[in-house]
Amino acid sequence: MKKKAISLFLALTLVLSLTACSNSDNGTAEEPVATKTETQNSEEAEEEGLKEIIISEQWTIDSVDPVSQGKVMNQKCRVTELLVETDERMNLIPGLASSWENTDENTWIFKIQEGIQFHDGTALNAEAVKWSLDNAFEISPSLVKRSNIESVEATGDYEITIKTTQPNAELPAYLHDASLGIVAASTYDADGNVTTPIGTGPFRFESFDEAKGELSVVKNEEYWGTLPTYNRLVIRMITDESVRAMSVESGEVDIAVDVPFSEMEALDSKDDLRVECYDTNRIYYGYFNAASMFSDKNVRQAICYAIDRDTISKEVLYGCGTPASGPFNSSIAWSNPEIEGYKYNPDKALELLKEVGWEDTDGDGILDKDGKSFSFDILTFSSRPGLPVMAQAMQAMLSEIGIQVEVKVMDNNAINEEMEKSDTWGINLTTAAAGLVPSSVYFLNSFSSANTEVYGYSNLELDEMLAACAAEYDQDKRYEMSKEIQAYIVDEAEEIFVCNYGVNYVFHENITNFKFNVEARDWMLNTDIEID
Amino acid sequence: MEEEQTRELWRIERLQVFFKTRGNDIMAVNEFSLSIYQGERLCLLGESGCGKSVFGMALLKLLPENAEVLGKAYYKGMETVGMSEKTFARLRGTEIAVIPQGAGSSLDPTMRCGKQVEECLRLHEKENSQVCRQKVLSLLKRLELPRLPGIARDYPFELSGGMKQRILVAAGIVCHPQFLLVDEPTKGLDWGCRDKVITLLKKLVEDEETSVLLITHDFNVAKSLADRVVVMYAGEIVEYGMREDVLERPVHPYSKGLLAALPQNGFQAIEGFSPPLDQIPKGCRFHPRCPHATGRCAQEHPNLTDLGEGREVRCFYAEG
Amino acid sequence: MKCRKFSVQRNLLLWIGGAILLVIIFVLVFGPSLCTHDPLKVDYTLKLRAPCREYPFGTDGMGRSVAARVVYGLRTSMKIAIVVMLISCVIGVCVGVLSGYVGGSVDLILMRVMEVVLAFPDTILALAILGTLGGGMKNQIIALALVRWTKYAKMARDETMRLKKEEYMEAAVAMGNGRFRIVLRYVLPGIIGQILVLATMSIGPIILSGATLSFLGLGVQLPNPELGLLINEGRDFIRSAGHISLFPGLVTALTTLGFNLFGEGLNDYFDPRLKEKAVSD
Amino acid sequence: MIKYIGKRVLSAAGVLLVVSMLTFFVMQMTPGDTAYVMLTHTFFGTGDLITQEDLDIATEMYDLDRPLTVQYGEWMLGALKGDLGTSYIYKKPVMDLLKLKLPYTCILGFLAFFLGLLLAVPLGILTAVYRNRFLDQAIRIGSVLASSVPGFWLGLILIMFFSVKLKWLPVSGMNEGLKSIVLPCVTLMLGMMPVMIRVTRSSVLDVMGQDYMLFAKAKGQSLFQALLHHGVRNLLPPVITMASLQMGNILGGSVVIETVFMWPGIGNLLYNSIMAKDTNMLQGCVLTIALGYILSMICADILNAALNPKTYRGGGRMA
Repeated sequence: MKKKAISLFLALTLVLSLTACSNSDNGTAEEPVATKTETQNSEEAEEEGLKEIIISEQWTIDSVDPVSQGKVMNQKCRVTELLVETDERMNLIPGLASSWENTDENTWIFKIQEGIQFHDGTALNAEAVKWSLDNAFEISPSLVKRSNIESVEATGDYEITIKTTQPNAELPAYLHDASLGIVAASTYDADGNVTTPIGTGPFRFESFDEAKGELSVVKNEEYWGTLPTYNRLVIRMITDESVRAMSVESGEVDIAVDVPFSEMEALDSKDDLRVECYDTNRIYYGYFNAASMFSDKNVRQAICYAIDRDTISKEVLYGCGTPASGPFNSSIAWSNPEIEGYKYNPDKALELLKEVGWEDTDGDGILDKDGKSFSFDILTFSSRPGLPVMAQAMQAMLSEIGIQVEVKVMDNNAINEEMEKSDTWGINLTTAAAGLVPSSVYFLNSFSSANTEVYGYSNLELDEMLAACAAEYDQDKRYEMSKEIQAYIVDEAEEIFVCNYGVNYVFHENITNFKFNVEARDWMLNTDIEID
Repeated sequence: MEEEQTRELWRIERLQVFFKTRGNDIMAVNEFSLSIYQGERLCLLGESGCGKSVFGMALLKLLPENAEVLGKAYYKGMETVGMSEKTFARLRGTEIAVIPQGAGSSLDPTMRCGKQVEECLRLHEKENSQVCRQKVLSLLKRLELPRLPGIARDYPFELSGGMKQRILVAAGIVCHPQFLLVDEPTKGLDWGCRDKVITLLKKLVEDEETSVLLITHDFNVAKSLADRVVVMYAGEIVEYGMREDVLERPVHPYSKGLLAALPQNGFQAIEGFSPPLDQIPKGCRFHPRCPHATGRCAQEHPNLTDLGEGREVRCFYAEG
Repeated sequence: MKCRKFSVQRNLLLWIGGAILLVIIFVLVFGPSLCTHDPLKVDYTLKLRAPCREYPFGTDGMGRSVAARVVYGLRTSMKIAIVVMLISCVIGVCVGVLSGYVGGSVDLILMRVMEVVLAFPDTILALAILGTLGGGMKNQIIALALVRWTKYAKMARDETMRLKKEEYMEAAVAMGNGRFRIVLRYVLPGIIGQILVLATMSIGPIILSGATLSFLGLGVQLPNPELGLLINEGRDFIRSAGHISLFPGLVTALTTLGFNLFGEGLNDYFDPRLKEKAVSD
Repeated sequence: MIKYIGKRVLSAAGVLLVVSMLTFFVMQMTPGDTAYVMLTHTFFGTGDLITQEDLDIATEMYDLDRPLTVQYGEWMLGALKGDLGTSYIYKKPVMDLLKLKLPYTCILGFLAFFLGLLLAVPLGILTAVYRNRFLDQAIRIGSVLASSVPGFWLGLILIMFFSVKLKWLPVSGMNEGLKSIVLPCVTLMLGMMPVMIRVTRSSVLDVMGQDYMLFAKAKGQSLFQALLHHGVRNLLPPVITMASLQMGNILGGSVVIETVFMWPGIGNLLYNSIMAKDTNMLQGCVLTIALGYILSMICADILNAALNPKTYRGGGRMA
């Protein structure tokens, strides 16, 4: 009798698990947010011949809060729009705000476009913009601090006035932040949780499948600007890059972003796929530990000369990211074209090092100076695939001129602690979004003494130049001053700019006319993509 | 001869059993030739380790994997050593049955005792469970088991040694086999149970006229149950004959030694120990312990010589 | 009298396992001197070269010989695996024998401790250790050993409990041996066989968990090679240059196979149940 | 029996408490201060510069500077009341996310577990019955090979072959229900089967050596009949104990499988919450996995007790 009970129990649980799993495919569990289940939608799309794009990317979509997930809602889904937009060279152009001017150093007046509606039909007016900005500032106070905005007032039906605590010449640039996407009050329910993000963008939010981390948006028929050419966009999260490459190759998704560099060539050779590679505004760069042997400018410049950026770009990144001479990608308006940076010249590097006493006296193949051999660690992290391989390449190049390097790859959070603890770290190789805010001086501020003191480098002259540039209200003059600062920073070589951060898109043959926008932090699709 | 043929249940011709172990091969049974007649009760007597159980298991093809059996054995004219396991299995339980040795470990600890007896019935006679249960209960009553019918639902760990032994006896004979192998029925039982088991076995066997191959080292069991007795030493038959001849007037020195070692005969033990089966002495295997051993015994290995009226002995000097 | 000699076939696994182990030991000892290429030398002109005579296992994304890296990688992996095995074996057996032999409340507490370690996902433990102490071989050893001792403890406890019931243990106690002597002279010899089996069979999984750790981004330091790391490094090249992760994977599989088969062969050899019942009376 | 289960549940609660304490303090040891990690996961990309001001604001907003014991105390009180707190990256109560993602892990886990058992136990029995013959050695070598391949590597190979080349199965995710569960399930199964085969084999060998099996053969039962009638109940206990351990591994260990196949289960959630130092979410995941582990162990004990008549026959009534 006992034996029957056991086998019965086993069989029962098996049947149960099979039925549980089979009924799970005809509709995922009811999420509070999803309006229609995803599978029914794709059938509808095919019936009416609607054009749909499925894109797979690396980054997890954790929630649909338009402020903390501004990058997703504004750049990727185009559900929300900003007051100030940018053109392909990141110059500021009117967005929801038709024009803006500053009456005096601390007050700015923005005129709001008229006749624009939110997705829920309510009109976009000064009142709505004020509510949206205040809401964003409350959720993420650091946005306010950065642009030192004091208050936002609706001084007319379609006009708002922004007061700043200190003069901020580039306030409009600071309003071009994905987290400041203008949303309607109906986005949030009574106790502040996001129900459905309601913006003014070309696409309307449709569903977010929490379990699968999949987001879908549909065309906003009443969009005030030019209507997009496709009806539906589905964003699917696939963390592993090799699996992402396979998802586009198997035809499951139409576009895949950030596939492994080594697979780009293999995918491009396939006739139904096309790989396009672009430089984003992000940059691979390392900063020196000025408290160690890198306090001397010659030594820093020597390291810059000893790194062959062309090889790194071609061999390590497989061309997905061109060599960088300065902090800004050449297609950005205020990047300084005259900087030629440090061309690969190992002999000059050795010369510079010899000038300050570093040479190989004991013949062990490693440079040394008064008894100490030239060796340091490069710290980096692995969540950006290119970094560890780039660190290894730099290690190899530096060992050729007699510098001993150890590469330490660790969890990205551990790097700060490692820098405090260890005294052998020389370079912290990382990436940064130079175009987080489309201002010519915002990214350069990160090299001001306030931020670099922690690793022993402070340069008052640079600080003055930065302050002057930030206070300059005239855009052209400000660009000129920014270019000078860029040249100065490159010459100081406290930071070593290696390559621009490349992004690769893998398209199916039926998708054409993709226009890359340098402002995209991860990726961005233009609304007039062709799908046949 | 033909009439002889039907009465002869088993005819075993030069049966040999080898065990393959890491070192070399061990011969546990050497040149065993014997016939067992219908309704006869034959007893295999010998010290532990002389290969009597191995012979029993070999006969019923129950030896472990690494054993190898040579020679011939005929059951009712059918050659069994070479027979395929499938065909021989049809005989098991119905015609040929076993009462195994270790009472404790031969019962499945997770199955009720009644069911373990019933199992054999249901396997062969295919009657419905009600009839089977009745048959089993009546058999258990005949074996004078206490707390009937409750005991049938008990598990083996809830029974005493004697009771478990009787369950095994029940399981053995429930299908009325023609040939029953009884392996050490009284081993490990206390004195009281031993007599009870012997009398029960005696009564059952007489009622059923089954022929029995009894394997034991216990003289009383042999005396009360057996018609003929075979004495084994170090894997060989040393003497066999009718019970009175062998047990009262043994001829072979080893049999005499055994008789003398009994408590009622003064407890004179035979010196030395029976040789382990991988160090068999040359010549007569008993000669190192035999008081009358001569040079010839140490050299030549004696054959079984016939002494008339069915008595045989394996010794040069024990003719008369 | 035909009888089959004790057949090698019966313990084929021990032979195959032994043969593979010999090859591995050979590679461990003579490998570095044999392979001509430096496992760390980067040379982009030789990038992604398919296996050929000069580079038996081909080259990886940075032009380094995969064969050289596998040989050095095998060394580091074996070092890690052996040390982790020893540490977890010692901890596990002590805890197991203690809780098995003493029993009662000690056993209860130790069992609960084991359940806590078993229930605690080892990914967090690995991250915490590697995070605080930083990467590097020493810390990976600690991270792995802290989780693996439970297998030994459970096995040692069960075996000790089983042995405690055996008669010869009661006899030993009756003879007045001290507790400690009993454990040393009777319990340990009894379970050595099973421990050896478990030890040999855990080498493979330890190397593999190195691969999983580096897959999750918590692995050993670059660039000095370790088998798990090599498998993970080849992951991106699976289609265009599969050989980069294929050969480290094969060598890991072979090593695991060698140790496991050797372990299974030992298991048959030591296992009391399988010992042929030479003679029963 | 009831007292027995009571004792087990009590010890399980103790273990869960210790596990949650351990999780909390181990998480504090992991690298990077919480504010920095939180910001990198929400507003900034990994690597972007985060000024000290931002850190202070985040610390003050999520009041991270409270002493550890206070944080743990608060979490503990909430947990007892059933509110596991909210996850700061997903902006949702932890309980909702667990309810959403647990079914997927359970479906995949149970399917892989039972199919794995359905294959491993018969194979184990076969290797024991045909000991040292070709079949036994082939299965054992095969199972060792299967266990010596890292999970993610096997996953990638399977995807490349079945999804990309043959296009039979989807690459990842969960959109085609039954079809998309095949590859993750096979990968998980291959991970757990070798151990189960080996345990079943040694248990069956152990049982085949018993005297009651010999007696069953003497009763005329074939080997498989004997195994069915007497073998099953005696060989199951060690198999069930090992199976419960494997169940634990499947629940806790599928982080890799879920990452490769984008299976929306707890493993994925666990990994993300570790990386983002989202302590509330992490506590929720760890407790769920620990609970799963302990439940499978308790089930194993109950099943084993049910199989062994000694437990409910009161240790035997002598005549």
